Amino acid sequence: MICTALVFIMHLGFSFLEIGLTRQKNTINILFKNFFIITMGLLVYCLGGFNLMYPGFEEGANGVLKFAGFGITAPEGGMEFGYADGGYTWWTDFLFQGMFAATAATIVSGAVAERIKLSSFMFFSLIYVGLVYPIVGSWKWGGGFLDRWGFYDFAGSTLVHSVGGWAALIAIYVLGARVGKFDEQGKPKALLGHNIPLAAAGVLILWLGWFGFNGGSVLSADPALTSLTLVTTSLAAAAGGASAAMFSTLLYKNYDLTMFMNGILGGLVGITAGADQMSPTDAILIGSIAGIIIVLGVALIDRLKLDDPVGAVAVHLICGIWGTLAVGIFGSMAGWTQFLVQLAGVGIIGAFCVVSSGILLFAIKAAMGIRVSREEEIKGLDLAEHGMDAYADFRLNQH
Amino acid sequence: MICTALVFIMHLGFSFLEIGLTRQKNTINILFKNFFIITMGLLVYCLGGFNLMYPGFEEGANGVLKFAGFGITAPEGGMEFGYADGGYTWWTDFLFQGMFAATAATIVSGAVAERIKLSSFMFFSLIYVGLVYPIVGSWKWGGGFLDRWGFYDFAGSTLVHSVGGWAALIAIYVLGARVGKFDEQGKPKALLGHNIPLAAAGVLILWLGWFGFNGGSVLSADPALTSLTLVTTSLAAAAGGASAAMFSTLLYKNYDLTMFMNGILGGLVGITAGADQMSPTDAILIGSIAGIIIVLGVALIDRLKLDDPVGAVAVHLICGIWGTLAVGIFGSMAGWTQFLVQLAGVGIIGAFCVVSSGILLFAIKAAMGIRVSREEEIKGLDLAEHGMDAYADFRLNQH
Amino acid sequence: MICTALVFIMHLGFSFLEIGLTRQKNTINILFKNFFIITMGLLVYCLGGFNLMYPGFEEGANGVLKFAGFGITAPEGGMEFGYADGGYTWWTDFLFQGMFAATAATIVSGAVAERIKLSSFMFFSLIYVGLVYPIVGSWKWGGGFLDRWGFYDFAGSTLVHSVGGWAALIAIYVLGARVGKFDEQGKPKALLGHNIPLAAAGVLILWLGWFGFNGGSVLSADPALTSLTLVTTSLAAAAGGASAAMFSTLLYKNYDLTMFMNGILGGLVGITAGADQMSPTDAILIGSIAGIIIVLGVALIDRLKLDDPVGAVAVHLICGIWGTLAVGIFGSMAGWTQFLVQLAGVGIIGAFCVVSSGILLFAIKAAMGIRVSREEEIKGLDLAEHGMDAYADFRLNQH
Amino acid sequence: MKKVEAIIRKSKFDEVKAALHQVEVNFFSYWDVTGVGNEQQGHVYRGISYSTSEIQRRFLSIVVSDEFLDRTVKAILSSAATDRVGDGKIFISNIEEAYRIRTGDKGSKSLN
Amino acid sequence: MKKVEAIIRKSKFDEVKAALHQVEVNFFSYWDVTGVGNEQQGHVYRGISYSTSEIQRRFLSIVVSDEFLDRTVKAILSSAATDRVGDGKIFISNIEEAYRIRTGDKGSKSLN
Amino acid sequence: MKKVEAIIRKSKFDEVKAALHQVEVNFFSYWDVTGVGNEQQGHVYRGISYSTSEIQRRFLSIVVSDEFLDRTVKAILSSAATDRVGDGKIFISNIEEAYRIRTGDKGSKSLN
Ligand SMILES: Nc1ncnc2c1ncn2[C@@H]1O[C@H](COP(=O)(O)OP(=O)(O)O)[C@@H](O)[C@H]1O
Ligand SMILES: Nc1ncnc2c1ncn2[C@@H]1O[C@H](COP(=O)(O)OP(=O)(O)O)[C@@H](O)[C@H]1O
Ligand SMILES: Nc1ncnc2c1ncn2[C@@H]1O[C@H](COP(=O)(O)OP(=O)(O)O)[C@@H](O)[C@H]1O
Repeated sequence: MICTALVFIMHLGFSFLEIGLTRQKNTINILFKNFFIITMGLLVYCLGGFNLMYPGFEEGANGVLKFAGFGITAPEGGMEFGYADGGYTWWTDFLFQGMFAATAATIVSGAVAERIKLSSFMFFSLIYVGLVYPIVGSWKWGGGFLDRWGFYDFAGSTLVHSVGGWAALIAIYVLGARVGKFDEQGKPKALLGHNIPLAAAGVLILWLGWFGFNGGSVLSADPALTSLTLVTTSLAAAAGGASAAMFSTLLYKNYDLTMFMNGILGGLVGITAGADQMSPTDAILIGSIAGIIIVLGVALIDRLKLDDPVGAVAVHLICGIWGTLAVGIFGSMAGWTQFLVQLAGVGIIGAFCVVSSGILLFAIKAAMGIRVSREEEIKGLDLAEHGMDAYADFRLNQH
Repeated sequence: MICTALVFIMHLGFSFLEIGLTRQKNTINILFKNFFIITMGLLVYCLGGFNLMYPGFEEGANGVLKFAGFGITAPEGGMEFGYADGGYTWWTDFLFQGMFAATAATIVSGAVAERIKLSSFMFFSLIYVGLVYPIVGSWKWGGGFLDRWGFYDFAGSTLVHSVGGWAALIAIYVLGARVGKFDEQGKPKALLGHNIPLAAAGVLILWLGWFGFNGGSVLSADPALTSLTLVTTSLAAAAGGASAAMFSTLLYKNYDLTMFMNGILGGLVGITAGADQMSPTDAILIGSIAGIIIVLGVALIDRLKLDDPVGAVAVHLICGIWGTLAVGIFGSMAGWTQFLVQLAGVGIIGAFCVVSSGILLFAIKAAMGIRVSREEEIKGLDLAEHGMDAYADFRLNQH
Repeated sequence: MICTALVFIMHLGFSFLEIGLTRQKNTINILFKNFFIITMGLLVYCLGGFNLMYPGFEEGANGVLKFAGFGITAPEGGMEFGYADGGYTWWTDFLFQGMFAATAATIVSGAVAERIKLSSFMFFSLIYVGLVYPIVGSWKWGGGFLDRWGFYDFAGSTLVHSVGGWAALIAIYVLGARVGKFDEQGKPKALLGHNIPLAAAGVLILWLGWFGFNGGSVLSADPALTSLTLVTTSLAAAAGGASAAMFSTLLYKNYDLTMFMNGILGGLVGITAGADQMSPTDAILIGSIAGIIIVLGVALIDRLKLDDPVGAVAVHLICGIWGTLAVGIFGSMAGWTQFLVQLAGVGIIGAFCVVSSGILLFAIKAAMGIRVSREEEIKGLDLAEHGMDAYADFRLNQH
Repeated sequence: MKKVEAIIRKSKFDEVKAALHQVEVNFFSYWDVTGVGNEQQGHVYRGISYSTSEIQRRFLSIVVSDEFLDRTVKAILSSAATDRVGDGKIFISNIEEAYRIRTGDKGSKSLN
Repeated sequence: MKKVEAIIRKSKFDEVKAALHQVEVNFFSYWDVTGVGNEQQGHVYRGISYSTSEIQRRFLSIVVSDEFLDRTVKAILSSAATDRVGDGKIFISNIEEAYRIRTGDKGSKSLN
Repeated sequence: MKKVEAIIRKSKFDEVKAALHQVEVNFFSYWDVTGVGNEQQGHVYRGISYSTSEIQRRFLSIVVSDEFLDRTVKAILSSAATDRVGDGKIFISNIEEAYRIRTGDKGSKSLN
């Protein structure tokens, strides 16, 4: 239950991070998107997503798609404490999973910030949270075919973060870069985040939330396992931050706080798949590598002329993949077959996400348009779509 | 215990919300008020309020007023884990209730912001938290007459939120509107909040806190009931936000984030009275209606030429009433008699709060004045009463 | 486990407080320092600090210094729930202690803000967290000689707060005041904090974190004791804030929010040493006195021509000492011998910290320089060391 | 054409604006400045009380045709005064040419 | 020497800057102001919709030698116009002397 | 009367202010502007390093009587210089009339 609260507060973390790393003229818009995701995500997940994700696959079924009906009603016995392995009830489970589901959409939100049309984004995220995410989820956590293959993803490096990350990647490709992100020669320019303290607070809040994310995914109140999980989670985060900070200091001769922050998140995403399988040393290794991946990943995205304001692709997609594969490399499940299973899982889920989000996004683009007009973008979405200022009493610069 | 922490952090949520929706020139003042409420509220409640609220009415007494003495001392056996129904101790209970008490004053604080004299407000809130709130509370949670009638208020839609809301209503009536809120023709004007990201963070933190508010009010660690409560709470919040956002978008042709935020709070207040009695579907219904009430309520307050900067009356009073009545309409207690009992409870408590806060406020107005001078108000309370700027390094506009 | 999360979030509180009470031009620098402390602190503590602190002193050894080897590995049986007195596991313990350790460095960070060289600070805090803190800690919590003498420090008034506070004191002496803090006549001038709402949020978050700090230090899930601890903690905080606010209002004829905030923190630090030994009334007394100490302490530091931007010395050192001594004055352990033991503990630890941090700081000053150039300081460390603005979209004043 | 630059109290801005509208001066620009002058303002921060002569003011820049000059100045003088130290100043200077960007119009017809 | 003061739309700033660089005007200062004029902007806040004629603008102050005046004005006129109400103004006034602080140079050679 | 407009480094403000007080110029207004000029400033953000010629400066506007002009300029020149590119400029222009709002005084007696 507490873990649910912690996962809930991650949404504050994401909002802060996203606001902080973008320009003030789009702040209201970002908050609106995030509020939409939390509220409607929960409602949609309640309406159908949960039953799509945990349909109760029959023995012997292929476990690809099944839907257990609309709405939520506790199964018989679900109200008792001993539901599933014990330690939590059916209701807790729903809420916890609902918060997870919303996370996938939030990841996309960060990547597409400052230029996506609000209505298109809302439509997209409804479908993605209500349909794509639970289908993928059912393959593993719902007991579907990936689960039967032995694919392991403890708390969602792939099932949550990559699922969000793939959609983010496709979305920024479809959308194109923000006005001013690349100059005529295609050289990337810096569009500065406007409130770094909030972004930093977002990172710490996310770290806090991850205690719930990973700790809660133990799905039982086994204190030994839970506490090990918290230790690995924290150490990976610390190692990710430290290595990203050091590596970027070497690379750019500059103490770059934003890399530090992204490194911490990268470490957290990286450990998520195997948080309960790793020793502290493994966790530090996984985190450190994630930190380096982040620094290179952010640069790579720029090189590809993609525009990802908050670094969502590097953090959630690339580190998500890394984390999932790491289960086959480090820790108590390490092994060549496990690695291949992990790779297969990453590939299948990736393909599915790319295809489904691609179709969805192109359809939206064709049907209703996906990007605001150039003029609205320059003016800022807050004024253009909401007629409201985020900081009415402050004198502001405009970029 | 954790719930106490969550309820505590609601005060951060309230502070952020109140700051965010008002102008920067009164920020220090608002923080000072809130710090005052938390600290002195707790001390006053400790001194006498708790014993006034839980006096242990004798069998057969009419249960209207009794006072169990100053200070707090644990009753015999209170230190053991099995106190009351078990699951929490006497100390936890005191702290949890003390945090609640302070909430009632915080609600008023938001409504009267930007114009009330600090000393008058401090005086008012001491009396209100120390006397009025616990007396009302004793009628139901202290086992008084309303409890015996069968009045139901799970976590305080009426006992906390309406009690605060009524005082807020009377206070804004006594105080009058802020300079510039209504033009000569009486048309309301917008006095913009200066830090919407903080306000939004406040809403999410309040939502988090409500997990403690409602979850903790189960007052036992029964996981089934607690988790159901969390689900209904979350769904009502989500539904409230979504319906307020949709309804205001229809009404004003604009994605209004502030209505979204108020809608979430409305949903939360609405579900509070019956969080443990509702099914998820009931919760969604209650929340949705609360969301619509909010949009209309905010407009109504403006129509009445009352000035409520943060929407406290619409959120806490109107939705508090709605939530209390909803116990008689939806969920497992629904029924005509229950509805009448709820109505009676709302009426009696309302009358008592209106009368007592009215007397108190008029007395304060006569004795020491209740509003700062026009000039101080225009200059801002931060400079006038505190000689301090909230954002010393920022260039600011003045409204 | 939850307490670990709460202690973790204290780092957000410290960051907010420190940012809020300093000038915007050093915001990135402060955040970088804090992120560094959290991540590297955890890693260093993991590498060696934990084993230095809990070395398992043999019976009969003098218990001054012992090191149990690098890295962390759970002792046999540590994974079971029943480790130590039960209620928590070895892993939880490590994480919890690691968070504590980082706190000591954070205290220093606040005091030296706005002028220390980043690299020197990083070096200093590594040594301090990795060596000095755990050595001191081992004397009491590790079962060393102070523990055998009967020295009592429940959750670290001395072991955490004073250890940080002494280093802060020495550091601000070595560093000297910020440019502009004292005028030619040596009169202190006010260098205004730039974001009071964040600072206030920091205080509330710290208060929340203290629930974990003190609550978690019960180190067993005994609900009676834990809840008493929470009550004494809250009441002391409330009393500290209230008394500091009242006292400073009397003294300076002004409602000074920053004193209110420091008073709350002073109350919290003061109760930390004996949170489980005090009655509510004792807690209120200890807190009230701490509040007054704060007001006088802050003035004293200014009088001594020392420059402590956030008031770390007054809060953590002076109130830490007060709290430790208070164990011998109030509550269930009060007594003349206990007072003397407390005094001895304070003295020995103080001497050790002063000497070790003095040597360390002078060595750093000689070897690599400890302060940025005057020009960099005026320009702001954000631009000088990080090439980044914290608030790129805002128009800013410069002080 | 003349440029009227007025440095006024922030708290008087609404009144000045209304007075300007009264005399049909509906076009101007303003921003906030820090003024150093006679007025002092007391503050307290963490136990240090100090007073500063740096006070936030609003700076209005109004370009008017010559015949509007007088009434503009009068409107400001009458609406911005509180008779306490710190009411501010008005400065008049000459503008040689003015353009409306939208149309390219020159001269005083570009002013409104 | 002349001072060119241009009040433009914030969203046009990048284009104006490029146009100025084109004609080799590489030295100027700017800040943001609030403009009161013809243009109106709609807003909604907590159920109240309102429109305001106070709109954020960017104020450019460019001191140029006399022979640069014309091309500077032309560059701004052509790059800042959108042909919708609210494009802003350009004002020209005289500068009697200019100094470069670094060197103490006077006159138009101090300008760049 | 003359208007002295000085664009200086923010970090030099305290010294300039002291120098002005020295020569008894105790009345002025200032605000912060962005300057475009020769100086460049390096930055790094999320792995992109860039340098910008847009640097925050402080803009001082001081109206003085003619006999004060010289010493005002000298005070600024001597206190604001660092001899590195980016020290800023001083511009002098003419002020035709000045009013003190509080009293309605005209001319140079209104200046202080
Ligand atoms: N010579 C000047 N040049 C520029 N601004 C000035 C000048 N004199 C006064 N001001 C501005 O006018 C404001 C008010 O001046 P002050 O001396 O405080 O009051 P008063 O004008 O009533 O004597 C100052 O804060 C400053 O902004
Ligand atoms: N006489 C004036 N003095 C100073 N600023 C002016 C003046 N007239 C217009 N402005 C500025 O120019 C901006 C644009 O003017 P506006 O009337 O809205 O559009 P347009 O110039 O296209 O008619 C205004 O917001 C204001 O900032
Ligand atoms: N012609 C001008 N008009 C307005 N402001 C100018 C002008 N020339 C320079 N400035 C201001 O002066 C600042 C310093 O100029 P810069 O060329 O960088 O250094 P320097 O004056 O030492 O050569 C610029 O950032 C700009 O704000």
